[in-house]
Amino acid sequence: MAQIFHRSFNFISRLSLSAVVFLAGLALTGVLVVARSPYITNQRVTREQPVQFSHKHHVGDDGIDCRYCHTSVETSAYAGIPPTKTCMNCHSVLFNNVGYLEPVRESYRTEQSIQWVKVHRLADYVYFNHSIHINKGIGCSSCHGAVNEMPLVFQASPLTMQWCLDCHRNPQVNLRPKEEIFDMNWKAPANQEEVGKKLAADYRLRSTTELTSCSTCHR
Amino acid sequence: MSTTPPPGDLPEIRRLDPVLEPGHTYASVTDKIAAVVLTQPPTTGWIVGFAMSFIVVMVLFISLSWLIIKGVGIWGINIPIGWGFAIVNFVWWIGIGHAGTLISAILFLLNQKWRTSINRFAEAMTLFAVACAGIFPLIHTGRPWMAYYMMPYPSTMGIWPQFRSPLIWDVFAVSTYGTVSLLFWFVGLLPDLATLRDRAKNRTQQVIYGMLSMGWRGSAHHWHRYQSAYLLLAGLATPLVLSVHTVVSFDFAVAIVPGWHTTIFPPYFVAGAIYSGFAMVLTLAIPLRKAYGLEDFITMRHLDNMAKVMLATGLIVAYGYFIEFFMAFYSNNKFDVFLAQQRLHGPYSHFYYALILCNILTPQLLWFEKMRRNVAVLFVMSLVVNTGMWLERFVIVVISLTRDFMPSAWGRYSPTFWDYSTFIGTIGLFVMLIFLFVRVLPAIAIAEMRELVHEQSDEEK
Amino acid sequence: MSDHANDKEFRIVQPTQSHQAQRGDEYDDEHEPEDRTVRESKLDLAAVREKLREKSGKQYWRTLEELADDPHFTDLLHREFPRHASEWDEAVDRRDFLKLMGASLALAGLAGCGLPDQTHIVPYVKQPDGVVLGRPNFFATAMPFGADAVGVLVESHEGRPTKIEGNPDHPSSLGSTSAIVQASILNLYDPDRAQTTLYTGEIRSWSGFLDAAPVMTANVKATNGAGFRILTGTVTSPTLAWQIKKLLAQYPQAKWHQWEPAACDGVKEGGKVAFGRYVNTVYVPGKANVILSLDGDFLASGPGHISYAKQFARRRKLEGTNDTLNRLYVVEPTPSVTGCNADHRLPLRASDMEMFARALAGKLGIGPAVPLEGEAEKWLETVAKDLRAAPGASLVIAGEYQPALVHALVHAINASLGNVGNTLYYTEPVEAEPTNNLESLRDLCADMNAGKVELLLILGGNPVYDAPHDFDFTSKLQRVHTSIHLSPYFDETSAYCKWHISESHYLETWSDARAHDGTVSIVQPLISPLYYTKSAHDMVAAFSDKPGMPGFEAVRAYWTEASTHSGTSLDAGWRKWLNDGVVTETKYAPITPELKFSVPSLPTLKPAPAEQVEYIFRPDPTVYDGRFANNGWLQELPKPLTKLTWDNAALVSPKLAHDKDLAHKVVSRGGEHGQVRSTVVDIELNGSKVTAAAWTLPGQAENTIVLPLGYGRSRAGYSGTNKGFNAYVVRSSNALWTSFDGKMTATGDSYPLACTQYHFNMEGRQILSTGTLEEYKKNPAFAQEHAEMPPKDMSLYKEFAYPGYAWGMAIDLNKCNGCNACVVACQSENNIPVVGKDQVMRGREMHWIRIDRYYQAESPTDDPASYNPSLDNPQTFFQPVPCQQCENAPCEQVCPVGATVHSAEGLNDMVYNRCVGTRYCSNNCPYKVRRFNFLRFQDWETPQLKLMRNPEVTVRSRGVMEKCTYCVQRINNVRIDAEKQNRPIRDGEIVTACEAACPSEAIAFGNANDPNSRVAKLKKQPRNYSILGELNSRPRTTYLAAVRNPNAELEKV
Amino acid sequence: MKEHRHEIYGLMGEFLTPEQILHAASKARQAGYKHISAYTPFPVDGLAHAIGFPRTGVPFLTLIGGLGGGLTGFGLQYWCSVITYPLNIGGRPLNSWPAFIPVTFELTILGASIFAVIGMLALNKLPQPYHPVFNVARFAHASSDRFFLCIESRDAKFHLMETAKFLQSVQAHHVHEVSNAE
Repeated sequence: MAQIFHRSFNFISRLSLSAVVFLAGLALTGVLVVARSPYITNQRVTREQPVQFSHKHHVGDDGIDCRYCHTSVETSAYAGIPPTKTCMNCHSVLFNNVGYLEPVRESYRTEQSIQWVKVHRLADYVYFNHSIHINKGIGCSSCHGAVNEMPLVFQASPLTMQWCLDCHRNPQVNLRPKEEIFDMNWKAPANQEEVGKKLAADYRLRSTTELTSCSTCHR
Repeated sequence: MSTTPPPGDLPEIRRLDPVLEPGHTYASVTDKIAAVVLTQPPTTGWIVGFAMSFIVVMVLFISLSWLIIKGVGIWGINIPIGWGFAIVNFVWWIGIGHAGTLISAILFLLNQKWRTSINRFAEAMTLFAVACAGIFPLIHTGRPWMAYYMMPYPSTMGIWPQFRSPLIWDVFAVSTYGTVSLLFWFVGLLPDLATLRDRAKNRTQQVIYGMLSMGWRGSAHHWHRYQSAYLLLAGLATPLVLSVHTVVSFDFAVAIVPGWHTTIFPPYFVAGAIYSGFAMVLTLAIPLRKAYGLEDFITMRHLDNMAKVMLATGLIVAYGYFIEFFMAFYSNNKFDVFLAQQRLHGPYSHFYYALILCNILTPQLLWFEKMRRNVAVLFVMSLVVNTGMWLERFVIVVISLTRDFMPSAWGRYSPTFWDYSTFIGTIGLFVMLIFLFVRVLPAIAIAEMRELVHEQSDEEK
Repeated sequence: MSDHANDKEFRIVQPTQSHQAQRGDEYDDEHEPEDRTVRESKLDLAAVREKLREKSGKQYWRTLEELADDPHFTDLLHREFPRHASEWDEAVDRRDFLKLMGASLALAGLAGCGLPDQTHIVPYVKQPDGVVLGRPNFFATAMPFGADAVGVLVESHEGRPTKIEGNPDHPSSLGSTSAIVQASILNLYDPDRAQTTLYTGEIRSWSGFLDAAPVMTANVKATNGAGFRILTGTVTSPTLAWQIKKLLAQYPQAKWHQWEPAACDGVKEGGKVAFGRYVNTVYVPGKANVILSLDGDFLASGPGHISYAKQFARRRKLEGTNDTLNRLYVVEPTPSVTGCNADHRLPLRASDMEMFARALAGKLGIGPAVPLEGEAEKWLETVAKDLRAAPGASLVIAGEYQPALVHALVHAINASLGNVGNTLYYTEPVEAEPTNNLESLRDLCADMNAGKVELLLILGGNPVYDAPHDFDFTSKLQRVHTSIHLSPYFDETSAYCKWHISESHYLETWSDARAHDGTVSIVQPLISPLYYTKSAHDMVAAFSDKPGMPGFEAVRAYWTEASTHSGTSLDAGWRKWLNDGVVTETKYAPITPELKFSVPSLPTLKPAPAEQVEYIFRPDPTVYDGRFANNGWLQELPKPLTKLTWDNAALVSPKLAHDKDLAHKVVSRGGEHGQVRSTVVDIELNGSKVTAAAWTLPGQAENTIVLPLGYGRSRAGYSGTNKGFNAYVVRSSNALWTSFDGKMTATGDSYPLACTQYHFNMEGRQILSTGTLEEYKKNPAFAQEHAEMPPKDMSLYKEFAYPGYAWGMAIDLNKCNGCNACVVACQSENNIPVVGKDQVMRGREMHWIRIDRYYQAESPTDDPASYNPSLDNPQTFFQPVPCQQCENAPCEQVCPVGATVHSAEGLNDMVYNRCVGTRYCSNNCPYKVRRFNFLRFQDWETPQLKLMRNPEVTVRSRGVMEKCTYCVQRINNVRIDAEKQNRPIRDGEIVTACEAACPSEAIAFGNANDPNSRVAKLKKQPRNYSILGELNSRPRTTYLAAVRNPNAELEKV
Repeated sequence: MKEHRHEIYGLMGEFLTPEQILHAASKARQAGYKHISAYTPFPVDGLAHAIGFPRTGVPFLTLIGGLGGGLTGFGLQYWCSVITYPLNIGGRPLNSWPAFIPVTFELTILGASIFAVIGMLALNKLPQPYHPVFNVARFAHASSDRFFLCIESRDAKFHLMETAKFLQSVQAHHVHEVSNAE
């Protein structure tokens, strides 16, 4: 019989076989990597807002406290997005005729809400409560990042379940004293580990088993 | 492998039909089997059969699409009967698969010559049965598109499967079983693929079989490693095949439902699996040898032996049924006793009696050589047993769930159109795959047949 | 209401749909305030409905094409407002229909599935005071119902009322609610409600009506209002009565009629006979040691039943062996919730009740002796003895539907027993204008017939559907020149009226209402009307000198007047009234009317025809007189005794069923837990005929057939239309409640009924344990006798420790009376979908808590239809079964993905988003409390229903398992608050929905680790046991055995 | 005649029966040939021994695969349910090792089988669709009814004529020259 294949096929066939295996593995890892990448978690994405509100200006420069606008952050599951009225408290006198604030004034006139675009979008089926985190020593910037330096707010943390669990498993790395909760420039001290442990005790944090029970976040 | 039988058996062997009709040479067996694939044009019978099975596969396709659109609610399942046809079919198909592995692995280890001419398509049958079975665990879930949650992979949620659940064991057992069967099959095919490659007339055939055979040359080195690999695979497949149906039986035995929670399940599930498996091999072998004139290779000896295996496993199954009852009354557990009574008098008792008829009473005919050697009877019998084994799974799954702990929650189950269409659809898939198989691959292991010829000639010396 | 939007005083807030997106349940895609959407699209909708009204049945394809180019309609679809697709063809499932639409009209994304890349946050413009986003507010109001009003606290999320709780300060609630009150919130959001003003089917504006009103009254003004008629239901609202009276003052000749099909004239007339005047009787069952109820279902229906149930249950409390129980005797024709909780129950035809009352009077020596035959005599003997033994501490109650004489007799009996002032007292009537409804309607019909009625104002009610058939109300109504109907739905009556005004829900209006003891509550709105709807106050005002006066001002005006009478200023009390939910010092003072008759002076008894089959009419336990027919929750709520859903059936006794060979056939799709086919019978009665499905009901009086009212509606809406049979068809004015000379013939065909529990006996398993007081005193731990609980150390495994909280529940079967309140409360709290009759028949209903009903009968069979004497009057028990939250949960171990796992506090968590739906957990659950979304049961299209959902609870999607979570959302919220204050959770701080609703305080939830918690105490009791304990699943939900207090003398019989 | 070596792969004798090739193979060994290979349509007992073939490495690889699979199996389960996210499942202990046996077992089998097959192929240098012996037209019969003994040209003792003679001397039915060229 004559040869069916050229000599080179010995190499080609072996190569292609190993390639298939290799690529399959690569694809799989690829998927897993991408799933964690900012591309999927929407980190660092700024959104087009009806009013180009700058946290950098209000928080960083003017030094307005978070709670001035996000009033219910200590008491409720929601931090709360300020009603137009809150804006008007100042902007009825300050910059009360600049064009880019027109949407605010219009909203106030027409009683039509401003429709802000959501930036932090928690995964479905999870019930997050701001107040308990604030009350148990988790500062704003631990999750939201340095909002005081964001002209337009973006999502700083991945907000994946794994990310939540990391903190619920050893919260001490993020715990702060009460008075520093709203400090946007808070940096963990060198001895955070033991400070955290102590704070955890003071705050009477629940055990890891309790904090990682499904019904702690899911209902 | 020495073939000269111990003197004591000699007359015995003589009296039996040969496993290969005399007068065959290496060339003749090769020609005859390879011809089916290479030269013979598809018969009208094949075309019609294939077309019909293809239509049935379309039915399966439609059923599955509708299932995805609407949800499992289109089936007859409810609370308390959370599992219906889907699981019944799953267990049934998986069971059927087992005969293939048994023939190719266990009989190989036991050095049973007669396995040679049937192991190839028995293994094919295994693969296709597993393929059909594999569909069900996936689609019976409420959210099949989430089924990957059952795989252990590093998700961004940081959660993992729950390894105490028999369903996870299933995932691993069935996928392992599928993979190993495939490997085993392929290894067995290698030399024959080479044969086809060498005998192929046109270029396409040459290339395809050439690629598949990976340049097998049948050199002494090849054969040497080949044999040790094959032996090892056989050795591995044997415990595997037993474990698979054991695990499947755990789906029930591990649960606390009366009628499920019993230790007899693993052995009698395995026996039942082999039982139904051999029935299915017969169902396939009998028409096959007729259609392609392979009576010389699949001789009465084969049918006879398979019939005997059926009889034996059938009796084990019967014992299983008996023990179930015995244990119920012996333990005097009120739930088990009640369930036992329900099987006899409950709303589904007719299923139970039908099961006894198919699986225990009818096979007793196999005690008679006359029956074992009557091809028609064997064929019918194989069908009966297959039905019986399906009923057995129905009885286990449904009756137990209709009558469990809380009388206030008792209910009943009746399959809907979609239950049936899905089931029949998988049968269609199975048949279609078999049809394809006999056209493109040698239905009998040629190389092993040549060995057989060689040994026969030795015997004659 | 918007005019009060920012009024501090009332703290009523604009409903808006903000901030839900964060929740991650199904609220994601809504950007705009929902009520606005609804308001805009309403007109189009109504128009389309009009268009479609004549297009019926299967021709919807044609309809579709016609509609496709109808601007209204496309407009409508783009608003994602397709709910009314259902109206087109009942046969087509709503969502299937949508799929067709999506395909044929290529309106992709209509169902709004998938997550949009951008979601919005829509803050308030001016945030109302008292609203903290994410924290619900509670407002006190009251639900007017018949001659009663139940005070409620309504949970409101950002202005959307989502859940109703009882008001502890309100006498008719005492903190609890009934199934109907719980379900009433669904009516508010019902998309089938009438949404605008119609004139002969044409859309009109309210102002249009206001302009038309003077024209209508023009002629009647001339005749001083002759020809002006007002027809209302029972009115307990002082304001409304005051308004009507003022109106009548303007039109001296005008008349005010009242008609409610289930109004109990007998009660009122009984007072007339006994005292010569209308009185209102208030019971104090809490003080009674011996109670005899003559066909009275005081635990589960009628004014004040919630508070009665509570008082009664408190007398069934059993903590030690020296505790005593009260004793309840019930004589009744058909098993009622009350009857099934009796210590002794005597089935007796309703029409023999008078004889029984007379006999009792005889035995008590205040009347001639009347002999009873057989068992009854002995029974009576003992009861009389028992009653006499407890002077002043006994109580005899006559059923609402019993005739005047029985009530009169009972008044006399109670007087002779010295119970008046102790276990019951009399007050002024609760009704603003007590009237004999039947006579009142008779007059109206006569006048209408005589053509004397020009202008008829029907405020609520549905007479065309529920008037006695011999009145032939319909044809007479057509003789009225101008008829105006105010009702929440465009119903049977609306179809015959010139004007239809859509009526506001009580959660949308200002009003007031009187409770069973006279206490008044101000009804305040929680949400601005979802549609263009009006209240009765607006209607009356429309014809008064102040047309267009809003209900709020009417209420204010009345109470200003009232308080100036009492010399106080309104504003002093007003805020307190709104806050407390009751108007102070409006509770009626007891009056002591003296008996104006003596028993002997009564006309001699006309005994009811013996041995004749008696037909009796009763309001349905769930849809009542038909007004709740379109309430999916109530339709799907298994009726306490029959466990039927979505249908009523003619109830017959086992004996009668046997004689007439009426059969039941359990159908294998669904089976005992789902579908039963029963014989269809023709019932000829009072010269009319109706076809009904017959149902055998153990414990029913042998010769009684019950025809439940409220079904067979022809214009109820998607859920209510054409369900069951209409008993009003055979109800005539001369036999409102009981009737003879009927004929029941089996037609030969059978009808499928959705029955959630057909199998009634326990097969001797350790499920529900019961005993008598004697047995209990002998052996308090009798419940644990047969429970082979394996000792903890028997396990190979080391037990998990629960150092923190260990949530547990204890259900006292001695108190549970099977009233179903918990079932609906759970449904409302946990966003549990309604699945419809077909799915219930397949055994797929979704209730997280079910109430099992067991008969203690030596029946060899599990089929009530196959006759067996022990079923003539079996002992009946109820057992609520939520998830048992097992510590060794069988379900968890078999879940392949860990979708159901244990929390550190011992909760059996169900993680919906992890569930792949293998249903293995349900198979392995011994209690079968898990529920599976076999199809997409949740309605994701209808915006109104989105408004109603509890944002604290995930809305489950298709293919997911679900079950009772111990209201984990409530646990978490309370825990979070407690943790913020660095304190442990107090006992009773967490109240599950079922516990909160339960009128008889049968359910207790709490921390089993805390020895002082109620639940721990209860679990310590010897009566405590767990279902199927031998399985070693170690349920956290345990039960306290039911103990009955039978009379030894009767036991002997 | 060294010059032949690069274009001639070797000489191949064709035989009719297994016995013949066995006999020829042993003779070739005795004649001192080292680089011999035999091609048969089915495994012939002792042939590998006759041409002096060392023991196969397949069983060892299989063992490795089996152990690897098993350890991965149990390790995975233990890590998932005890270390990374310990959860209370129906009161069962975190390390419910009896429940972990099935998966461990299955993965053992899986690992072993895969290694056995891959190992066999790899050691046989498969896939190898091209091989000089295929240049011989009659070689097609090697997969049906003929037995071939090939003496390779790289053998020190290889000599075109001598070797051809030798093959005929052992009753080769035919002797073919196996060219190295395409």
